[in-house]
Amino acid sequence: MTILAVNNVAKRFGKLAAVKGITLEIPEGQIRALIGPNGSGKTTMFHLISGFLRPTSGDIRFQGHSIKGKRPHQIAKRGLVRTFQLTSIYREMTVRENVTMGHHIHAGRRARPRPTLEKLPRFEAVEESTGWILDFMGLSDEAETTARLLPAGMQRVLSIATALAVRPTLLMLDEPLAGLNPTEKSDVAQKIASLRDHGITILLVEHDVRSVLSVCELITVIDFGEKIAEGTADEVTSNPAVIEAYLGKQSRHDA
Amino acid sequence: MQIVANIVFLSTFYVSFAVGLALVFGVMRTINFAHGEFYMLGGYSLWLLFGLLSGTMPDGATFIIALVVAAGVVGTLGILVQLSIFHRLREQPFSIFMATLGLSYVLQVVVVKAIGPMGQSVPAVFPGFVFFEGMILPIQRLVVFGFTVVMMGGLYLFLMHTDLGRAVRATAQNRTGAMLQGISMNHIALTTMFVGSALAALSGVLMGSVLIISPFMGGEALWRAFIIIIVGGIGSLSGAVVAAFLFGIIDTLMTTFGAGKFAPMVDAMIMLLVLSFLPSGLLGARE
Amino acid sequence: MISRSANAQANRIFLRACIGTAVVLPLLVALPHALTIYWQSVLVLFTINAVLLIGYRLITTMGGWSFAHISTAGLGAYTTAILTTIETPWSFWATFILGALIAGAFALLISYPVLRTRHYYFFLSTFAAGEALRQCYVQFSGITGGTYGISFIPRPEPILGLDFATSTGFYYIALALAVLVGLALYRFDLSRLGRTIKAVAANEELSESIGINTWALRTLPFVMGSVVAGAGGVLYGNFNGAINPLDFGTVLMFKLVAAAIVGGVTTFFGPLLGLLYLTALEEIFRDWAQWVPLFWGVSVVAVILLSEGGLEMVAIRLGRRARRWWAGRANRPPDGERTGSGR
Amino acid sequence: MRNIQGIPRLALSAIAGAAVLGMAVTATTETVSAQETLVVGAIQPQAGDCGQWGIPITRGVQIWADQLNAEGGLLAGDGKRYMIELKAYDNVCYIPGEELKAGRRAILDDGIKFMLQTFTPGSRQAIAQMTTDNHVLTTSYGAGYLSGDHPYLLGGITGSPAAYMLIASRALTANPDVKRAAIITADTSFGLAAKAYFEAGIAAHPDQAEIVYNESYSPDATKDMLGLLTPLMASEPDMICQLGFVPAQLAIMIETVEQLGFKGVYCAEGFTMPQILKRVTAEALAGRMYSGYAFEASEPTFSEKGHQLYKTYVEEWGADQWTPYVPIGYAAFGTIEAGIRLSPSIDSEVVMKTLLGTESVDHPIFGPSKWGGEEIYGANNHLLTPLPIYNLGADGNLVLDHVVDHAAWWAANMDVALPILDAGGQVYR
Repeated sequence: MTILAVNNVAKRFGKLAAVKGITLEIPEGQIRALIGPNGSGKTTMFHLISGFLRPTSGDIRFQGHSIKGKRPHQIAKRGLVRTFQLTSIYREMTVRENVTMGHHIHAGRRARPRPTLEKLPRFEAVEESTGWILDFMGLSDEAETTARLLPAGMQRVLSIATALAVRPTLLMLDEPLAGLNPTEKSDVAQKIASLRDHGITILLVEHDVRSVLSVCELITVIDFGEKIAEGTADEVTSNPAVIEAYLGKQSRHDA
Repeated sequence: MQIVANIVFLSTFYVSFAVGLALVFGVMRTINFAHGEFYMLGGYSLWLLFGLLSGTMPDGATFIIALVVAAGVVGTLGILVQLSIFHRLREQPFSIFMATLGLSYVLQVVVVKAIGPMGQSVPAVFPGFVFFEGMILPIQRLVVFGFTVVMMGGLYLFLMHTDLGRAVRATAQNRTGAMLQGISMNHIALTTMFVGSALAALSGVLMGSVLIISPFMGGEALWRAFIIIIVGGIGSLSGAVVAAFLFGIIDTLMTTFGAGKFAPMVDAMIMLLVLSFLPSGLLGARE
Repeated sequence: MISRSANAQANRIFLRACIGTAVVLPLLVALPHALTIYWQSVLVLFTINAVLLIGYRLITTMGGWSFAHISTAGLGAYTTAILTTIETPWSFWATFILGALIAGAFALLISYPVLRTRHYYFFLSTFAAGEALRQCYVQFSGITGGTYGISFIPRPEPILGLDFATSTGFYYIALALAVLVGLALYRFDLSRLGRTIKAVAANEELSESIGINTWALRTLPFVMGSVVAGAGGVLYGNFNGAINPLDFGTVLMFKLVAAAIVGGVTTFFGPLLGLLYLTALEEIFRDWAQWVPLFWGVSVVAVILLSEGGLEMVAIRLGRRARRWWAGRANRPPDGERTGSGR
Repeated sequence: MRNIQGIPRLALSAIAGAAVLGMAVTATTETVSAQETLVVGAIQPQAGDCGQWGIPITRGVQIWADQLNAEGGLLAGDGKRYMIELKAYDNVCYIPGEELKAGRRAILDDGIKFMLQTFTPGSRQAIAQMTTDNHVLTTSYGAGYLSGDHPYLLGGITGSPAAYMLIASRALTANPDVKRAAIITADTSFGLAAKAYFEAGIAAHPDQAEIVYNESYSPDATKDMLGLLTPLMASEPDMICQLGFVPAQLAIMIETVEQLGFKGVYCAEGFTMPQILKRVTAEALAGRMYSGYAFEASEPTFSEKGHQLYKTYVEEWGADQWTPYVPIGYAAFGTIEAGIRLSPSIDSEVVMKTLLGTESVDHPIFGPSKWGGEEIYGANNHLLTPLPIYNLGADGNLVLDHVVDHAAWWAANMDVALPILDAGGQVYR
């Protein structure tokens, strides 16, 4: 079943067309990558899907319902959660408190239980869920440290953990591997894969192609606000248009 | 036609006063609540110098000296405020606002105690007036208009064509960007405060020759200046000038057609609407 | 999902606060009888200002310094003044509730334009909204008495046999309001919702992305704070017995903000410390009337520069030193500080 | 750097502690007033924008006390002499809430029994009940608000706003050729009161003059005189009645309208001549400036005792600090002085009854004056002292132009003036 359907979405800032009509479909349980050189419209697409920007035209349907024009918190309540390119965490709170805050829409006696994924363990109390997430993301021994004191890589992991606390069905990661050293990169990539095993669909945005290849099943490449290729890692890397987009940008203009 | 003259005179006052505040607020993102008192000190330096020198030299010369002395003295005071208050509290913008508010109360009482609560007025340095197409133009106001234009010209040249000026403008637009290029923030802050305070003092001298000089003249002018720099757009000096003329027109028309008492309410409404729906103001940099 | 330990901890702290209040309450109740009539009026005004400050601190938790607080309180004052001086006067208690609600409604009304702004622009836009409201008090003279204001507002009629005409009687209304609102907002501050509001203020973008309705959680404290301001305004208008647009101008707004800044707003008792400091200042330098602004200005600047974070930080540091001194003296090992950095 | 700061912070918390302690001590001890000293109070703005009115008025009252103390104290009706001590209280620019706070300090804490306050209705009503409950005889340089059930509020002298009516009427009587009157007042409570009284004064001369301009302005929008006065001059008035400009603004207003070609007469409560004559020559303005509040102390002929006030003030504060407002507090306290001299005891209730009981009070400055105000306030608590009206002499000094008998003028013109005052919201019956 298609969990997210983006059809012919465009976004114009005045005269500048950041996104010129992109169509994208993500089946449930897939790890999808959205790659493209800097300024290709990746982050704009991210903002459009998560509701931080309103599309100028086209529609976005999540789990069958249109979320065009919905506010980001309404979209998050339906189970579509995102992280940010610049790590966004509660700097003055401890790691545990960050993840606890992530449980906002589930906390409280009156919170109506949203249909979350069966594979994701269910808990009665926020404390238990937080504990599980901290163990799962490997943050337990830093649980009481104030977030701003964590190294950059670990802060990025914390931002993913906080998003996980919302128990999303579709998780959008904005360059999750940026700024990590090689060991951290492979560790986070492995965690992303295990998230998928817990039934969470992943859409991640990267401009560093190599780091994405090992994790993703399907890759969509966009450039200048248009989709130029879509396929498995091998198909995409051999596609001339993709190579040209990354390497030979100048040659395109001369042609 | 007289209305046109009135509009120009009122707008030049707003420009001279608001631009200094716009510079400080634009670059330092802090509200200097004592800006009104710097303006008042400018007025009093004109009044004091007139008292001392009026016999010994032509009034015109006294006026020029007053401009120079006021700019120097108040500019230095601006630097002192930067070093003592702004620098120490640079992470707490609202503490700076409250500290400068305290400072403005202190300055007012000092002047009341030193000179007296009564407002003073300086005799017209350039008496008489000129008839021009049915308009009565007091020469004194023309001089003030001239000096304001010169002042703005000087500021424009400073900002556009000197390294220091460009650095100040860069900081106004993007503080982190400026720091990355090795612009020392302290240096900029001191320059901005000096220039901003000097501008307030100059405006005080210019308007002191036309309006009243009293320990409390700063307070009223300040709120009007806030409205102008917001409507003009934060950090944009040209925006402040445009907004100054806009309000010059609005206020003059309102007082002319007898709606004088509604002026504060209209101003407050305009300020609220611009702040909420046009956050960058007319020409301000996108925040 | 329920949050067991967080609620438990909040309840524990709140219980300690209730016990503390219960201990202090008899002292506060007996206080007016030990004072001359004049100092009773100072006490009543202090308590009313404390109510206004408690509401004001709630607004600062959403990250904004509002400058419309005193004008909003004016709405409460004008409600009780107008409705108790018309031919068929309302009962004070009805105007008390209505005044607070009208103040809240005004806050809701201006929340749309005002909450679109942040930090400095929020401060300036609330100032503009407050000034516009104050001008309404002046211009709609038919209802509000314009620049003459409204005088001879009757004191609250007695209920349950309690007489509120005397300043001691009135003090008990103000004290009751201060204690009830204080404890309620203290509990709210500790609650999950209170913490979430502070989270939104800390990082609005992240909060929106994890499903928090940031607009609602910024409007809520703003409106609640204004309701408290309205209630305080009703008491202020009724105690003075006469109100005027000038009473709700910038002079009093600066005093309120100064108390919050001098005291510091991270803790609950911070602003009250600031208010105590400034009220003491005003009373002590009363005879040098012309110098009061100078002393006020110098002391505000001194506290801001020296105390780094307001009087509450001074109190916390003193408290910590006292605890360490007490622990040291009883040569018990000092109870372990939290590992890692303090909160 | 941190530990150096440690010390001041400790000192700071010590100051805070002392502050609270200090407050507690003054709270519980009642100030016992020595038998021979009479403590009087004056509630005026002592700082801030309105300090330029409040401070000179308070200085005037201080000189009134000094003059009496120089004579060995005020000889009361009970045969004893009392040294006068003046305590000043701040009402932060005539804010009624602060007037009440200052009143509580004076009445409840310092036990003041004789007091001066402003005449503005808002401020008088704010403390009316407190003065009645604590028997505090409160005078003011005008009536503003009086009432039967608040007998302790007195209108000490004709003062403001009543004087405006008399000045406007005098200017019209002295200048039969004046036909077109313009009124420009601030939109404050005292400004609106003045507007109504100017209108009443002009209405007493229906066949001679009509009102061609009658607008009010917001005090904090008076950045530019030119903008404000152009429409006024467009109505080609030959009389301008003004209230609300601070002395220096008034000087600029006169200079501006003279430049715009105004040749008529001016009416105002007072002109600060040192400021005005810096901008316009005395010859140009001679004989055209009608003013009168309490009395102009700088003019020697009206009252020798009053002129001494001017000399003392100028000697102590300097000529450029003189304003027409200095004598008004001085004169208002004169009424209480007359009461204390007449009254058999110093008790404020007896003094009040004695004062209101006498048919004609012999005021130390104005001489015998009758009580009035029944038609406007429902109580005869306003001492209708004769109003000296001054004009500008060619030599730049103020000359006594005419002394108006307020009671006689009111009796003659009441039926014309009262409805105008009522329409202007100035009648409190």
